[in-house]
Amino acid sequence: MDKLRQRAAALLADGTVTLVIGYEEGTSKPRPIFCHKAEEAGKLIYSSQCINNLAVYLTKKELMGTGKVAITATIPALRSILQLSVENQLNEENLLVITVTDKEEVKEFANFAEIEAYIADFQLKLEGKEQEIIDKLEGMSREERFKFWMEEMSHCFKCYACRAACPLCYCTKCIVEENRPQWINPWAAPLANMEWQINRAMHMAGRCTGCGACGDACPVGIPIHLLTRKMMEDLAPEFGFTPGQPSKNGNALSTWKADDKENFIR
Amino acid sequence: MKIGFYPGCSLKGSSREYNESVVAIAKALDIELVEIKDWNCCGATAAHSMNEELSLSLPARILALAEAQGLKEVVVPCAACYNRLMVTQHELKDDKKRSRVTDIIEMPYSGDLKIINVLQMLETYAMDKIKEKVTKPFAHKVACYYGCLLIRPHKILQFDRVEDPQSMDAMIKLIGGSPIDWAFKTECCGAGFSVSRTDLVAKLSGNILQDAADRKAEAIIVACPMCQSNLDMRRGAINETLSKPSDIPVIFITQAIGLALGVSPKELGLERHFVTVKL
Amino acid sequence: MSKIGVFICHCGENISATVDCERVAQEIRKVEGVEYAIDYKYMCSDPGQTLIKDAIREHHLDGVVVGSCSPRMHEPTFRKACAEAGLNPFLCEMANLREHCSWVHEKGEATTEKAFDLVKMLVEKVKRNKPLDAIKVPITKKALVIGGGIAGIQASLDIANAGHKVILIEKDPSIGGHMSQLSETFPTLDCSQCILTPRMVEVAQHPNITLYTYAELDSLEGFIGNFTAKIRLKAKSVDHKKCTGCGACLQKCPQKRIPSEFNAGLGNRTAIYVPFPQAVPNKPVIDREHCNYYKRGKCKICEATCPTGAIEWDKEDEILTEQVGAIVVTTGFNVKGADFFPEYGYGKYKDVLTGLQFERLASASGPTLGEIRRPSDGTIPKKIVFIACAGSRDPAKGIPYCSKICCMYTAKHAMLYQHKVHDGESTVFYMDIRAGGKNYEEFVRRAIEEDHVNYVRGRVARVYEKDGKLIVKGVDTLLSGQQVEIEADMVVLATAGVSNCGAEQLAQKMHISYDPYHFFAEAHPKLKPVETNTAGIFLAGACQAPKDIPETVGMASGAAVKVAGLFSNNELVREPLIAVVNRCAPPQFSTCVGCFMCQTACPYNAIEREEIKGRDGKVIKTVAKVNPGLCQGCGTCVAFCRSKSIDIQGYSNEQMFAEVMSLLNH
Amino acid sequence: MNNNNSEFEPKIVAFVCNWCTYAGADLTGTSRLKYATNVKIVRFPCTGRIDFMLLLKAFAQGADGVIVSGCHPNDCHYTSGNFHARRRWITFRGLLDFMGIDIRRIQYSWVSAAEGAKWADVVNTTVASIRELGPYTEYQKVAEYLDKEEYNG
Repeated sequence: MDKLRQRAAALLADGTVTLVIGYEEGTSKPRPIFCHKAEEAGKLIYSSQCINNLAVYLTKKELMGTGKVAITATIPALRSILQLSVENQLNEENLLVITVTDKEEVKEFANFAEIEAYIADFQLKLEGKEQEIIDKLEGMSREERFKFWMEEMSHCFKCYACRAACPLCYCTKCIVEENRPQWINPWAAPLANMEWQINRAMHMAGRCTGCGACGDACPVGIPIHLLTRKMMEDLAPEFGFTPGQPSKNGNALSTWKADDKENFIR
Repeated sequence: MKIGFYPGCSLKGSSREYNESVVAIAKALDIELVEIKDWNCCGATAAHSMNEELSLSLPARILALAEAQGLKEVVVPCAACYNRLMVTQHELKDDKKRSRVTDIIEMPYSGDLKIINVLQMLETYAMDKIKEKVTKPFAHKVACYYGCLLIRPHKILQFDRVEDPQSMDAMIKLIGGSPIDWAFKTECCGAGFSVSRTDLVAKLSGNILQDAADRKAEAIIVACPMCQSNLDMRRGAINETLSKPSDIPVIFITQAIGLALGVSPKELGLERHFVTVKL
Repeated sequence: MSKIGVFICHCGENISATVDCERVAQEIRKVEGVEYAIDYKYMCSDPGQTLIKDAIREHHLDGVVVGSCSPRMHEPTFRKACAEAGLNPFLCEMANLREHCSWVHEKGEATTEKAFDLVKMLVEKVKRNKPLDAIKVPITKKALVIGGGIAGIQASLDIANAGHKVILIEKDPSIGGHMSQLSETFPTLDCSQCILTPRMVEVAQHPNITLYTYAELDSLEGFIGNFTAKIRLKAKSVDHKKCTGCGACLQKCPQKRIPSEFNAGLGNRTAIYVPFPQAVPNKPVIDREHCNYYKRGKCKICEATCPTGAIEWDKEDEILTEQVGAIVVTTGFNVKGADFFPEYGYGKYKDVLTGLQFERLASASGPTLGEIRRPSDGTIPKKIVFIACAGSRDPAKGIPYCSKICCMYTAKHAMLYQHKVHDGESTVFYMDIRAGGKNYEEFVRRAIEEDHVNYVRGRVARVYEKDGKLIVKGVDTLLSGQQVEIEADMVVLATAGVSNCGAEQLAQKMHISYDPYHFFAEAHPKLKPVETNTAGIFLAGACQAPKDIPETVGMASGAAVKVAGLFSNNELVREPLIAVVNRCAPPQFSTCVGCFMCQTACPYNAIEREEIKGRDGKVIKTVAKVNPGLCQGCGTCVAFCRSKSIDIQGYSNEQMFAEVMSLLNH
Repeated sequence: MNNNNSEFEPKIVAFVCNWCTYAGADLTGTSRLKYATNVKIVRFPCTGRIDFMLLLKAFAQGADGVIVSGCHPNDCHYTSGNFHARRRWITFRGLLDFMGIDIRRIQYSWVSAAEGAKWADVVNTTVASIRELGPYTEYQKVAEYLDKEEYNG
């Protein structure tokens, strides 16, 4: 941890970067910190408790406008950074990506290709409790599944924390703000809530990197991250991509193969 | 490695030497053959021209048994059995036929089993090993005769080159032999009439034998019990159609490989042939 | 507040027999925004159209819905009528009351109700229609013709004679294509080169045609009227400006045994070579693959021989960039060759030939100077067998189609053989004789009746060599039903015509589609045979499917007319039903966030990057922009865009949303 | 469930492309083949244009079933719009099924401009199967939630 603090302080002190985005101690768990000065770097921490996906800040104009920014990225954040780079949202020159390895070494990435090589060793796996809910849902009848989700959706009050937490929800105008036509009604009702989540999941198809930030952010605990997570597991073998490994060749919905399955089409 | 094994009736009866040589070289090549338990007739006799349901149900039961025994792949040395099993698997891709047949055999059937013939088994799993273990090169000029059941219908069987198959020739070269270049690889031996019109069998098989003889082949190499028995067992009748009687032996590819690997002629059943094998 | 006019057509009784048209008109009047509604016997008739025009003027309509037949039938009619009355034509929509309603349902309440729903759906749509202006695109009046066979020659000459500039590129060292290899042509038996070579010379001398031989298309960008073609001029290693074509180098080249492509492998050529004596240009190139100098670094005999110092050893490929407005693709075909017919022994027996090889044997300029002689021993074959449909119409060979030219050229071959070898015996094995064409059937009859060619209906199972003879085993399915065995001296296979090598890659370079056999796909099998699905790219000749010379020439002239027609305008006018990326006030400029995932979704590469710059010239934002010349209006990007920043004119999000909502909203 | 399914007339919206299925449905008309009145056709330039949200909106508005149809693979007027659409459908179907939405109510098909008879058949069999499934009250209840106190499944 000292190595990280020293490195961050040095980067800020010599002006290599103007901002370091990282974690500091919070009340119950680590929280994001934005260090502009070298002396602030002493607060930086890095541990397995750091779960916020900091990549979400990399598309914020307010933060990214001024100079080079360093970010201490966890593995999920690294995946998000790669996907953002594929989607032309990051400027390689204005970004210094840092991670802390298992051996507590500070690792700086010279470019996105290095990140890609680094995360290739980390497989994205479904966690036990995620698998449990998916298994439970798959064991249900369709009607029960619908009831389950409607029950869950009825708790949603459209705070859009899921959208705010997701690094890949960076549109400046979201479809829910679109009113010509009003695709999704703005009030919090099961239909509108469900339509919003279906949209969110469809927009994430082939893009989601599986960090789970959306689910973690939900204040009423709807397991919405499973929508994209499950989709990813289902589509990966079908369309030939690896979950959590962004592809430069377009995503699931903007590409196709001549032999995509069509047994459901008459 | 382990692989499922369906011998069928020929290998247990008229072509025991095929069975013996398959088993012998499998052993020599470290392939363990797991015989399908309680197997039945493949229906190659008359079933497929008389009764479609029966012709699909008989092989389907064999395939279902293999699936139930947890086999993923099964080798079928007899070309007729191989043909029936492959055609059945193809036909049962049709949902209606499949549900009808599973009703009849009262067994689940997925159609996932991989069916291969002896040539494919050797080609896929044993080429390197054969090359390595050849102790007595099979230095003979031979005619590779494929017949029809391994090759046709091409749409289903997908054998290497439909009109000029090559895999057996490649194996002969591998064990030190020289296959002749001839045009009778897939000519009809008359097996369809092997009981009813033996005169035609003699004539058709005679054509094949004559060309092999003209091109100075020392033996005819086959991978089908029907081809073998017609060319071998009916040699007396065949010789009557030829200008000069022929004593070219007709041996199975497995026997040729066996010889090259140093397996004893007796173990390979070479003494069982009608035309004496002097190789 | 909209002022929509609704016009319900009875279509005689076609609609009114099952739909209560009067009631539909009455009911639709009650819908908000409908200013005027009426039903009439024939809306498309003159009085019907006048009714619409008058209503537009009288009621100041700002939208029109015509409930009648399919828009695929009369949309242009009614849009034109609206335009004549001063209403933007794209404010007119049609409800399909005939094909989608009255003709497919019985008379009854439900049918009338459905008709009303369909009309109402279009009313809701048209309320959200926007006036659109046709798109105008400038045109570069220069054509690129790819492939210098008879199709490319004809197309180039026709376009050039219409007064437009043409660039003709040919991958081989000479133009002429397959036609230059043919001996005589059916059904007249006139000499192929005699009719072709004057055209080749004309191409070379035409002031409007720029000819590049030994050249290939490297890449193509742009759209109709505005293509940018990069052409690779392969290194000829001979400076054609200096070379006089004296041919001294050809005599001295020590590499003399390279199979000649022109003679289909039956003759040899040198490493520095002119493909054939009448070649255009009649100047050599060096085949670097076989040249001693390029292979071993030694030789240079040609350089020593050349009186003008034209040899350029270090010449490299050049890339030429050309702006063109239209492209005619005339890359021709190929014939199936070795390894495809193991049962016929092709490639194994020297005397089993393809039809193209037989052409060379029969040609006066060929390796035997027109005498039919066996490649194996040079003797004259006394018995010859022709096998038609060698590969063609054979699904097991992967070629289910008919190659179309083989019946005729086989008859010609047999005829030429009988004319040259009087005591010879020729047999043709055939499946059917397809001799559709002017004087074609008569030609085949002549071969059978006057030249006594033995036609056997049946397939050949196998050809093999025995004692110096080719044993042809076939069956006569017509007369005897018996197996036939012929001891032949020569066998000629009428091999299937297949797409040219590299056709698939070329199609992908140009973004045109192709069929499973890699023949290029026409835009419509009947009504658009020379167009492709990419506007501005046309097809001619056997690159589209096997065809004979008259058909090829006809198609080439057809494609040339399409090009000349396009070039007769200074601007191209297109329907504005295309996608548009929204623009809005700063600081957003557009809701597009520039992820550019739409680029992979677009089948036409129509989505470009646009940098929005501030006053200081710094890039504020990079957003997507649709090139209106390339966009064809499929709308795939629209459904794909997450932030709904792309919309498509004529089928906009608002319009489609309103249609769906209206259908069920009651 | 509706006990009087024989009297239930399902509302079905068909989303079709202009070049194949719309023209195919035109051919059904010119051939005078009959089909049920329950289906209303919305014309799109291409299946690639069909936004999945429109399908959801159709159900929210009370549709009991939806047909989505376009050109056969390789026949797309725009070369690959239908291939993109097919991907979108695969993705969408999987997601809807996971959320418990009844994907049997969405019939996908390829109907070419020459398949007038197939269009009639697609419509008739879809109408029959939706009639069998009954009205999509489950979804409509959710859609009408605001009119009632709370959601009761």
